[in-house]
Amino acid sequence: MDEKTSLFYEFKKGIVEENPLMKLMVGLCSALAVSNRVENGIFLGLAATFVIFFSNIIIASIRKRIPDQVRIPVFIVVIASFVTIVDLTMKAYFPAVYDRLGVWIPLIVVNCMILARAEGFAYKNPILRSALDGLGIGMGYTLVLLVMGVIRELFGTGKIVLFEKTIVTLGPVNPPLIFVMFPGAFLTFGCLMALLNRYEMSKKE
Amino acid sequence: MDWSLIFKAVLALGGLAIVFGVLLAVASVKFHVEIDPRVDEVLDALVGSNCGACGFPGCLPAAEAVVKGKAPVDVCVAGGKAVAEAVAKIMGVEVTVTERGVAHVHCRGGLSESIPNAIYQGIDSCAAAEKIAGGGKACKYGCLGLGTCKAVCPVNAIIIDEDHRRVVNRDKCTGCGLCVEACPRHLIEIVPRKQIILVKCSSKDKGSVAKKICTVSCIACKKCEKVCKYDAIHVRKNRAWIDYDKCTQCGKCVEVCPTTAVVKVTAIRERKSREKASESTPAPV
Amino acid sequence: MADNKKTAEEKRRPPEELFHIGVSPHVRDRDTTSSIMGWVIAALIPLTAYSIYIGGLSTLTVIICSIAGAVGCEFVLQRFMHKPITIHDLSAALTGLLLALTLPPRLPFWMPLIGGAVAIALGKQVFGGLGHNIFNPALVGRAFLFISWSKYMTTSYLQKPVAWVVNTSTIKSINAITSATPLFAMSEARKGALDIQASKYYLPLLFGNPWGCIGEVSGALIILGLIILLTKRLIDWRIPVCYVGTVMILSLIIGADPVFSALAGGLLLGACFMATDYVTNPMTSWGKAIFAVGCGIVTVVIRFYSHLPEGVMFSILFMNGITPVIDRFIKPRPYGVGKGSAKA
Amino acid sequence: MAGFISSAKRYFLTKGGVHPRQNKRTASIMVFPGPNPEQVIIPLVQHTGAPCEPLVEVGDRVLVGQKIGDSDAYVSAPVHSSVSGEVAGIISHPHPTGKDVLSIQIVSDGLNELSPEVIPPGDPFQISPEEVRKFIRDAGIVGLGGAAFPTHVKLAPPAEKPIRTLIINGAECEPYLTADHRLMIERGKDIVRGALIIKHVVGAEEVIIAIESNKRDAVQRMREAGQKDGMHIAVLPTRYPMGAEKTLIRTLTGREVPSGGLPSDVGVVVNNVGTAAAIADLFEKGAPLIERIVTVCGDGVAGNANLRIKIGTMARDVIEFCGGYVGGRGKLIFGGPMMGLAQYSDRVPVVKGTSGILVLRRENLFIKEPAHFTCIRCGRCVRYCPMNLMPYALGMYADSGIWDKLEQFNVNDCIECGCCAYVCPTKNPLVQLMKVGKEGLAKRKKKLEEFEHSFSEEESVG
Amino acid sequence: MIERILRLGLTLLIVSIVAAVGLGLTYAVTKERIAKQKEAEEVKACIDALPEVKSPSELKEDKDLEKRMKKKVEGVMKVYTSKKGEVILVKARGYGGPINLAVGIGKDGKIQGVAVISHNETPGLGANLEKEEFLSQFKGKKNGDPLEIGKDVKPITGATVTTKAVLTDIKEALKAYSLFGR
Amino acid sequence: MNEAYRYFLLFLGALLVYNIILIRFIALCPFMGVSTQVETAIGMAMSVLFVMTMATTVSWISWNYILKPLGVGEFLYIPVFILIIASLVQFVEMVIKKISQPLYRAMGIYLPLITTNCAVLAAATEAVKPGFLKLNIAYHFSLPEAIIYTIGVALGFGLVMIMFACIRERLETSPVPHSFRGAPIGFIVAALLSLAFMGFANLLGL
Ligand SMILES: Cc1cc2nc3c(=O)[nH]c(=O)nc-3n(C[C@H](O)[C@H](O)[C@H](O)COP(=O)(O)O)c2cc1C
Ligand SMILES: Cc1cc2nc3c(=O)[nH]c(=O)nc-3n(C[C@H](O)[C@H](O)[C@H](O)COP(=O)(O)O)c2cc1C
Ligand SMILES: Cc1cc2nc3c(=O)[nH]c(=O)nc-3n(C[C@H](O)[C@H](O)[C@H](O)COP(=O)(O)O)c2cc1C
Ligand SMILES: Cc1cc2nc3c(=O)[nH]c(=O)nc-3n(C[C@H](O)[C@H](O)[C@H](O)CO)c2cc1C
Ligand code: SF4
Ligand code: SF4
Ligand code: SF4
Ligand code: SF4
Ligand code: FES
Repeated sequence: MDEKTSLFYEFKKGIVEENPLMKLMVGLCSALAVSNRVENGIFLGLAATFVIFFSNIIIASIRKRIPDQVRIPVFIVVIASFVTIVDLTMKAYFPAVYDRLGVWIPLIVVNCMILARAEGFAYKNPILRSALDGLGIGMGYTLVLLVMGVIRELFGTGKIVLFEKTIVTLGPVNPPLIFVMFPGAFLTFGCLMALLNRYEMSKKE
Repeated sequence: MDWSLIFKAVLALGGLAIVFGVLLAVASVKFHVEIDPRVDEVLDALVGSNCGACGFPGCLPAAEAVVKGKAPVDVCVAGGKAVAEAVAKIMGVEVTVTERGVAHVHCRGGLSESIPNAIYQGIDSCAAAEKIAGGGKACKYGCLGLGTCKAVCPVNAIIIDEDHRRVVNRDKCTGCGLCVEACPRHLIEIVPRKQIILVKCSSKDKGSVAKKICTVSCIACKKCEKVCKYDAIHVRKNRAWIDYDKCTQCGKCVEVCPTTAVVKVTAIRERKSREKASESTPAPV
Repeated sequence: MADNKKTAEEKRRPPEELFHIGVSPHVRDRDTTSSIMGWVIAALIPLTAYSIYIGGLSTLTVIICSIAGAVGCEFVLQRFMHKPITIHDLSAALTGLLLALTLPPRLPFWMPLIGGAVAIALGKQVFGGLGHNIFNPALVGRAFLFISWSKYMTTSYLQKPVAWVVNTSTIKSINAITSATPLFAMSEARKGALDIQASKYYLPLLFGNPWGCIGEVSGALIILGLIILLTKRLIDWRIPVCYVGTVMILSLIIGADPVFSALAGGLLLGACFMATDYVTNPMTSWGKAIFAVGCGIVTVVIRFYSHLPEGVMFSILFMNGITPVIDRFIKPRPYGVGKGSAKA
Repeated sequence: MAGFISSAKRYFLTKGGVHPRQNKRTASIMVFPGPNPEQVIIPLVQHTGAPCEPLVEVGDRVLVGQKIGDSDAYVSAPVHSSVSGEVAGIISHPHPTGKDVLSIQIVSDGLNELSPEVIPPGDPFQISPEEVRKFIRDAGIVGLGGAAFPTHVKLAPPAEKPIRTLIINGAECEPYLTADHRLMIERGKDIVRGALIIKHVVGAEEVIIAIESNKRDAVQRMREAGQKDGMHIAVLPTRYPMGAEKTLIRTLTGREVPSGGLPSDVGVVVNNVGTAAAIADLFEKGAPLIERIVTVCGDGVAGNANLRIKIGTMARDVIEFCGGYVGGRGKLIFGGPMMGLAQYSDRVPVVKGTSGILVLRRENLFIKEPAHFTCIRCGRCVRYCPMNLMPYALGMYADSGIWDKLEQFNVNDCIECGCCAYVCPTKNPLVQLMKVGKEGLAKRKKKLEEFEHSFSEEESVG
Repeated sequence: MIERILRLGLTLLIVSIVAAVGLGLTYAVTKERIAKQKEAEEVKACIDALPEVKSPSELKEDKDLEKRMKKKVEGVMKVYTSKKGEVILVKARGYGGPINLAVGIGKDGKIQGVAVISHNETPGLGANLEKEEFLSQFKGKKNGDPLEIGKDVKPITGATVTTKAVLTDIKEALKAYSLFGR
Repeated sequence: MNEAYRYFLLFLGALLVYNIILIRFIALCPFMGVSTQVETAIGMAMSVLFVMTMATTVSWISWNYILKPLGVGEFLYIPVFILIIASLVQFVEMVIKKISQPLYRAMGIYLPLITTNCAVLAAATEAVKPGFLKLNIAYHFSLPEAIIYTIGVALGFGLVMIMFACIRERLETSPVPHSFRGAPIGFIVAALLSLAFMGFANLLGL
């Protein structure tokens, strides 16, 4: 436990060791659904990070006062409030992206990742730690979204478009559309996980 | 600013909250039941592969037993120390990890030392081969080398090479004893971890018979018995037996054994571990 | 020690003098995996040959690339994973051939190549190889191609068939306008956009239909293949019969021409050679029947109520997914268990 | 109501089963007397049940038919000497089951002097069934159909299960074997007499003599022999494993022995034709079971024949008597090719349950079995299993050690007939997996029981 | 016990009130912007569809649709009027969900332009409906013109459903226009 | 549109065409997490059916009789619906625990998971505040319609869960390459299943 108590570890663990998507396997829905574009990944990742960061702080600060029986409803209300704030803000200032992300912004509220952190971490830890944990988890989530986004957008459409500018193109090829469609999301994610498994197995050897 | 809207919002959300708050509160009083939540916690802490090494028929019964105080916190043999610590934490007690022994296979004869009496055709499993006319090995007591023990070991501590010799990786073995139960020839024994001088033969054949079918079998020549100053090694039922309480591990018997049936284990392990195949614990699907 | 070694070595009888031991039964049936796969390939040979005769070089290219993709991928993956190489059991070749038969004849060569490789990699080897896959590998390959490059998959049909076998002038003129498969023409006809009778298509569909996928050239040759498989007792009759039967009955109820429905759109190929794939259909007779009826229902639903021109591929894939459920819940009643054990 | 079913209907009641090549080359050859061995090895276990204790000591002289081993257990059968000579040793010797078994080694003096114990016990119809059973036990008679279950036990069904039908099993569905076939042709009258004795003992209403349709001459002979005694001669479809007790009962009566039950649960007793003949012999001549007909066959042995062989004769002597091995060593099998046991040594003796000695040449063996369960899910095993099981699932779970599943798939109803393995295109050793699975399941169940027991005990204390 | 119940209820209540106030405030702040954004989007589409209109101020939403059209036309959602012509917002069933278009019709009753408001079609297939070369085909069409796939309209390759949905949209718009009492 | 036909379309659309898991990518966490055994999957499916129907009903009522009249729906629906779901789940859990221990053992462990099951919120929101999931059908659900729709969603969830659990059970004995064991092969299967479900796209114009 000793080495793990460092504050930096609280932040870092969310990115690799306890990556919410690859390791804890929570928060999968949105990650798989919107990762067909890098841009979506950036926005959703930031939105989720915002929510998890602030809800972790709030929950950690009131944790001693919440009776056990209503803890889940309380968590949920806190989270839902932040989600609504993001929801309304995005609708107001980034309507185009909001349109594409569609249901996934409101659904952050039930993103397993966020409640799992509230319940599993913030409820049991002080504010600073919870904040760092939230930040780390959010970053880990965003990172995977970006990687998925790059793979899927590049292979599925042959180019990556960020803020209406084409960043990378594969040239005149016929990209396999499957990558930007539903099965492609599962496929890419499964293969990424297998790669990670392989990497860890070889490290263990 | 539209204060009436905010008022309405407070009314709606607050109203619902109070309704549900009271509902839950009343329910929590009315429907209160005592369930020991530690069972689930302990269950989560265990390895969860239902390997049965602990002697219970699965992880849930083991967890129940721990919570009822009928099993020690270190029940989970496959989990080792880390799991024991976690369980101890849940149960709020100190970890008292009992030192477990380590598995030792009482046979040295691989394909090149021990002769076959038939050509075995069938699946690679000692338990299965044993049923088919003894599995094709002339020695009726020796290891069949088809790896039933390896298959049951939850931590992959047993390695079997192409020559059908098996090596127990002492660092991995937790002494759970699953292999002891699995071996159809009853060749495996849990020996004290510190014990490195061991007999590696189980043949009850007379020396003259054993000699003909295996180059490394104990031939009951009693040389070890004579050389041992501590009265720790004896020949009974045509093979040597070591009394681990008396043995000081001086290694004299190893020196005199004409067939290398008594061995110093570390030597073998080093030789073999170099050949270890790529192995890793398969994750449950 | 050296002495001892010698005595045992001397005693070691040469293996010729040892008996074999093994479990009963000591005699075995002659069929092996490769002989079965070989027979299925043989049953497809007439169809394949005829399709090459009609489609010419482009058809041949598709077939060769598809088989090469499948067999090559199997070899590379098994080598890479240090598993025994099993390309000689012909199952990969069969997968490649069946994939080719479900593709349009004028695909660019790289598509069947990728399709074959995907079929084996994604359809078979990730699951652990022969016998472990859940979905029909050839159809996984086809679905991958279909979704990835659906433009090619829906437009690469023969423009000018190389050879003619049946006099099909009326139909020829219709297809010259719509340049599409009979199934498409009929769906237009049902909407009143075209005026054509389904029965006009019977003969071409049976004996020489160049409009469609490679394997759709001749229903009669598929039925010939089916007869070979049935007489060799390689497949259970329930699957082709229940599948085609369900489609015909439902078509009749809906008001479409049942014979046409049975002959058109790769249904025969799917019912005789793809739904019958051992690995991906249920193990029991009842299970097989349920599977086949399910395939039939889904095919009809997709064909007539969605916008995909033909439902065979999706219906078989869907029912492949249901197969483990069927296998788990449909079991034969063992001897002496349940009703039969009551006193007579 | 008679349980007997018309032959047309029988075909519909036949489920599963296979058609291996018959190879019944010895069907038309008369039974010869076997070799007169220099020594015999008589194992003290030749039956299902408790082993016998030796009644003689090293150095004793024994006579033909003398009881040399017996046990106090009910489910057991004594063993008798098959030669006259001197007991040379009581040794652990290889046994056809693959294990070493305590056996009595007798060096023959070549005289074959009959023991005075051997006297006919009198008219079986005049004495009570209990007494008949006692004589049968003393004569060491066990089932000659293969399982060697002590016949006196089988002939004592519990009172609450009245026996309606006695089936005399002359199916002999195994390829190669013709011992029962020859027996029916040569000694039909004895079989009928034996059957009548059994009928008397178990109180059956009807007797069916069941013969596969590939033995027309035997059917003819048995019809002649049994006609006036009112026996039904039933012709069975030729399909392995027609002769297995359970399939036989289903085919002949339409009844199914309940899972885990015995034939007597459906009012049936099944006995092999050889067993019936042995019982007839006992009451005619007083002869205990000291010899049996064995089919020696296969392309690996020079002469193929049916021999009347003394129990305890080593396979090596029998094969030498038949002209020795031909070609390289392949497989030596005790029993038929579908159910028989492969031997690692030809020093194993013929025992009461040995119906055939089969020698297969190496080049004709199928020696490419996979080392682990590999299945292409062709479903043939399911189609051909006469017990309606799902062998592939059993094999899969046995190989992966998932014992709990095996129970759901009824592994214990498997009769190990080998049909599944016979048809399997990937040559899976399914029968071996069934054996492993049954054992694994039993172990697992024992463990669970122990656990439950320990828990409930502690609970009642606390 | 009552105390416990009160405590539970109150905790939840307080948290909810705080949340409700916070959300109410956020809503109040963002409300107008959201409404504007939404309208701006539609208006932008309208301008795309009716190129002669230069600024949003020239457009006016026609609130009295029902009355003006007398008869209901299925897919018509909204109509904006201006001096240069009218923009009709229509909705039809596409492959992956509804397709919303703005169809601009000039005073002469001919289509001036078509703009996509939103759709959910498959990228690479149906999504190609956004392409200029597809949409521009409809310029100059008027009510009663034959609009047949393959003849008058070049379909989107491999996406018949999308093409048909767009055609439906356009036909509805033209039909609605023809019903406007003028 | 004929009333019964509309019900049918709603149901079919929710069940197959817009299958909540494979096409809509909702409720993936329980899909991956609780599908290792068929019994568990069935338990989860039943629990979801029960909770989802209740949640939709209560949400529908509170939306139509509280939030909409007050004009606060636009920004309060998320907290309100999720509060309803969370409280319901916890309430049901407590009741079941009291009433029947065996039922609790069978179902109880899944209940907490359902709170964070996206599907419940998504279905409730969709049924009450339509347009959420972009179905190709005219909206504004009456209460019976909302319930029919929700049952369709829940059964679609159950169907896929059971299929998936059976598949995983079969894969248990397969020599899947090491790096693909566990979750990765699960995702590959999900990919192929969703490929198969794409065949239903646009069924009946949905
Ligand atoms: C433990 C055991 C008990 C048996 N008890 C009886 C019995 O009481 N009555 C009987 O008729 N058969 C009994 N049997 C015999 C079996 O039903 C069966 O006939 C025998 O195992 C040989 O059959 P098979 O050659 O078809 O395998 C028993 C068998 C076993 C293994
Ligand atoms: C697969 C199988 C095949 C058998 N085939 C025969 C056979 O052909 N003839 C026979 O007499 N018994 C055969 N048996 C043994 C019978 O089931 C049954 O045990 C026997 O007929 C009982 O008679 P017994 O006790 O006199 O031996 C077979 C058993 C099995 C399991
Ligand atoms: C994965 C997939 C996505 C599809 N997306 C669309 C689409 O966005 N728009 C469309 O009209 N059809 C779409 N389709 C339908 C097919 O392209 C179908 O071929 C078409 O409806 C009719 O074919 P045709 O265009 O060749 O006549 C899709 C099909 C599949 C399999
Ligand atoms: C009757 C029969 C039909 C088959 N059909 C297919 C098929 O449709 N697609 C395929 O990839 N393999 C097929 N195979 C080959 C084989 O089963 C296939 O490679 C396995 O699915 C791979 O595990 C078939 C084999 C047989 C015997
Ligand atoms: S080697 Fe044996 S005792 Fe050691 S961990 Fe493995 S199974 Fe247990
Ligand atoms: S189980 Fe026993 S016989 Fe088999 S390899 Fe292990 S030690 Fe040897
Ligand atoms: S050995 Fe068992 S499983 Fe196989 S066919 Fe015979 S009864 Fe069925
Ligand atoms: S016969 Fe063999 S390959 Fe076929 S299903 Fe049975 S075990 Fe599998
Ligand atoms: S994020 Fe949707 S269920 Fe977990």
